[in-house]
Amino acid sequence: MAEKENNKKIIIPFGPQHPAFKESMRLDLCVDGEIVEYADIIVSYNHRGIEKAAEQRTFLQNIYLIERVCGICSHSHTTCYCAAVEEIMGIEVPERAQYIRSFIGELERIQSHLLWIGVTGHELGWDTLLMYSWKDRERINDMLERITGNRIHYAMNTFGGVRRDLSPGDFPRFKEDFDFLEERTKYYLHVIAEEETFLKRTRGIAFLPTEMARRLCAVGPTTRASNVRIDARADDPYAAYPDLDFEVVTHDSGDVWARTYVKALEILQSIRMCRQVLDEIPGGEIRVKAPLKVPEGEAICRYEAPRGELIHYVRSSGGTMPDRIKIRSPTFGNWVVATELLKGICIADVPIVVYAIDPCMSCSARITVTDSARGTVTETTFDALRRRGRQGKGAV
Amino acid sequence: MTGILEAAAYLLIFPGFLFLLCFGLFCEWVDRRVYARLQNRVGPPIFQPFADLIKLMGKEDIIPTNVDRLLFQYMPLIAFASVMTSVVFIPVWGTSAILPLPGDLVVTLYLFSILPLSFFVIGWSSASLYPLVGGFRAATMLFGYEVPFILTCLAPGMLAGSWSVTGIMDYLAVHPASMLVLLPGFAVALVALEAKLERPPFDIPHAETEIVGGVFTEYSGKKLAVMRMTEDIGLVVGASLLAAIFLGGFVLGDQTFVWSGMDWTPFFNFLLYLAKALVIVFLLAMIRTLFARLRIDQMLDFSWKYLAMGGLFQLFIVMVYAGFIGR
Amino acid sequence: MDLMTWARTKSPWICHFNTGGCNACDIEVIAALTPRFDVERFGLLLKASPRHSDVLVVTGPVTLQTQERLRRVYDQMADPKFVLAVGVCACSGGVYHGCYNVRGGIDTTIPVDMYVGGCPPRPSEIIDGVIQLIGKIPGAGSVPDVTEPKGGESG
Amino acid sequence: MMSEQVAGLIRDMFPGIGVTIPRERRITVYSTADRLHDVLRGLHGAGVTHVTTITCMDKIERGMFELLYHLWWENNLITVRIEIPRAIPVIPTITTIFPGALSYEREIQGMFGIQVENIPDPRRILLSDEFPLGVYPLRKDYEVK
Repeated sequence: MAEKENNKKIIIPFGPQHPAFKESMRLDLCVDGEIVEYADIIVSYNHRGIEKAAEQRTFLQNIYLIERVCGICSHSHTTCYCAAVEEIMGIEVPERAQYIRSFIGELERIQSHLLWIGVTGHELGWDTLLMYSWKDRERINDMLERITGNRIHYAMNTFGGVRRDLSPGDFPRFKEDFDFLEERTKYYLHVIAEEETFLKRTRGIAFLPTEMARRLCAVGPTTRASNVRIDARADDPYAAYPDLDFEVVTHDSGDVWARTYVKALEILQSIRMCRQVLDEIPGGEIRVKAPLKVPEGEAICRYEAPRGELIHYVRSSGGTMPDRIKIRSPTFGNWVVATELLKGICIADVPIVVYAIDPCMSCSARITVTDSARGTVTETTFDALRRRGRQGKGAV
Repeated sequence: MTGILEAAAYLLIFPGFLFLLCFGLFCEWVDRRVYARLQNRVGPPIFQPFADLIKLMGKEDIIPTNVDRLLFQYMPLIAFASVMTSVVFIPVWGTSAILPLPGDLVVTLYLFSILPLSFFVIGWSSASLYPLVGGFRAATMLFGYEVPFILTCLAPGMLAGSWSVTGIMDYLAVHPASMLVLLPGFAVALVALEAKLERPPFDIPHAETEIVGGVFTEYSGKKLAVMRMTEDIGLVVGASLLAAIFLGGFVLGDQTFVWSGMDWTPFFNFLLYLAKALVIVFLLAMIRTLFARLRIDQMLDFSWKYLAMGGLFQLFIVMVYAGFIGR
Repeated sequence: MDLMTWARTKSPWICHFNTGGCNACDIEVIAALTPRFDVERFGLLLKASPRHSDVLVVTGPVTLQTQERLRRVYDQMADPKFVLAVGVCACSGGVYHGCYNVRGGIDTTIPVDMYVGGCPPRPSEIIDGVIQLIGKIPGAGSVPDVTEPKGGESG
Repeated sequence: MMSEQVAGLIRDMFPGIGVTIPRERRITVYSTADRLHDVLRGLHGAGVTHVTTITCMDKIERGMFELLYHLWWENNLITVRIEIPRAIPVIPTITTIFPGALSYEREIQGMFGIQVENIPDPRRILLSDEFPLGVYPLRKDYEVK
């Protein structure tokens, strides 16, 4: 791309304090009038150095730390981490614990998708959708609070199984909640498909062709909305997923609307799985004794977090402290995609396009992705403002 | 002497400053409450807008350094004044306003379009990035809703054969049936008013999630209080204007309520006016709840395709009605 | 309690800034706006720009990168301004204490008026934090009485 | 496809390369830094598109950096392992084959100080501007103050 004269464009910074992104991230948009030329996503605000901290704590303490990598998918991180460590230890997790892990994982997916649908409405200036979906989300929070004692950060997982059991007394009440949620999700599906202004703002925006989704290694609902069938629960089943039957939801239109639609359908699949867990959960104890010292070895575990494929690589050199823990979160993979999608759209769509990949900065916390065809950019927002954009109205 | 006192009372007390201030705050409360109730929320208490106003008055008034000082500070007052003066021509009790002029409908429309212009000037003068983009958007939106709004507001004038709001109300009072003819225009005017006051789904210049505070990002303290007040009174004046020229028929003739020697009709007409205005505020709050924010190009597209056509269609009906069926 | 203090206690506008936390507290701050908790009953509004708000709600430990931005956001706010640190990370760095990129709690950078502990604190605890904060407004005297929502915790 | 079939496929693609199957759906390929490029190009030719991530470990006692390239293909997670000496930490970029791997390479460059040849965007990824240059936090010899 020819070297652009920077002063012809305005560079608009979004964030780090910005109502569109609930978390601190900065997005530098080089804008030509209302059209975005290229985007530079800077996420280092959220980097806390968790991997280095994990090397100074014992395996057991790390469960507490790794759960706090991200608020919305905390159970995913601990399940993935515990599965990897259990693989190194070579211990067999009891069947009932596997079912409870999958159950909490699916509940977390439902609340994460409902949260996402709500904030999408908020990004589009439609707070009614936010209020409706978050009101229904409270039902899930109540259910999680009843099982695990907390609305977020459930601390359910430990090496060898789970720490709290599902009491059969609650099952009728849970079933009732699931019926209510299924009916509400169907209502949202109807709203998403019918509401005129929602369609106008999401149809055909940030189209991600299948080929590009594969080439840029997109993950999760973002890539499934572009007809790429990658789902760790189906291809690389873990916990209780081999015994639960569900379909991997894909859609072919690949735009922001399709991602919303895929997420809503995934909620229905999750409800279906939760019902199966409630019907078929086997008896038996929920935890097996695990040694404090982890034998020498390494393991890598894939997990389908609400936002996509999550990888935990754990390596132990035979002590109580890990040698290396590598966390690759789903949003980490989608940042390259977000930058590609941001080209050529107008400012009004930027929040919805970035939010469509459901970024979780605290998960990714790690990367700055920029348009690979361009050199470095010094952020000169104020000077660039002086020699203002295309209208050529002269300096302010 | 008494004339001046009476005029001062009209201007400052009753349909003027004080009344508009209170009715504006009340309308903002109705708007926020309806918006909250439609979202299963409880919504703010009745004194909330008043508390917000007083609190903002007490806050520190920051003027950023490289700001166009004159415009930045006094534009809110200009907008406030322009919105306030247009109430003089709108009848509040009965069918006659305080100062009925032959062409005051046009004057009101002109005064009422200074408000959106002030958004642009504020955005322009507060030399930071987000207000500037907000200002551009306010200006581009101007071309969207201004024409349909004026088209639909002039239709009653053509029907009544007079450009004064009082004249229109007199005509509608005599022929209440002709209000049905004006129904499509009323719908289009409602949507155009929603756009003129920059309320969702047309709040593109204030788009919170895209350009932070939008046009008012740099404002704080008194200036912000005055601008919020201007928006509230704009809502009241807009609602009363539409109530007068589209729903003018709901008015009681004089002397209908004489009770113990006193003529109570103006009082009941005033209550009717309040009811009409609140119905319109309710409808505007409904629009605000039900739709997502449109992009600037979609908004222009929508307003030229549907609103402008609606306005022309309304004019056509009025001509047919006035021409054939006769006044 | 004169009119100005009454107005300040009745309409505390909040502005939210996440300085690198795990977004659990951010979710609970927004959950406080939604129908079940609905802070608009107490006059709280979530404002976009720090200029318009009185209470800066900060979540997450202060990371190296956000320290400067946090100070800048704080300076932009108009007086009288307050700071509410939500979550253990905001109060003291929490679980990330000792990470190489984390400076610690919010009070390492800006003066904090009210701390709300918990990881994450429930929306009702955040609302209680704001109510206690209102009590600290000079002249506000005792904590304003918050009427319980009718019919207890409606579902 | 079963892990054995995929392993067999890789063995005859690159004769004499070490391929083991630690567990079902996991395949480890032992390669060297200079052969890395054509191993990945071969795999790309065979249809691999998804790079999951690149893990790097500091083997300070042996003075080596160990790099693991995790690829996902046909329900199998293929890990290509290479080792480079700690003294000259230089690796070729793979963004020419897998554009999606740009962010992982930049992370390694920032965290371990490994120089990635002709990487499209050399800027430091997630360390903040205030973090001192030339200091690589994930190395074993970096102790947290």
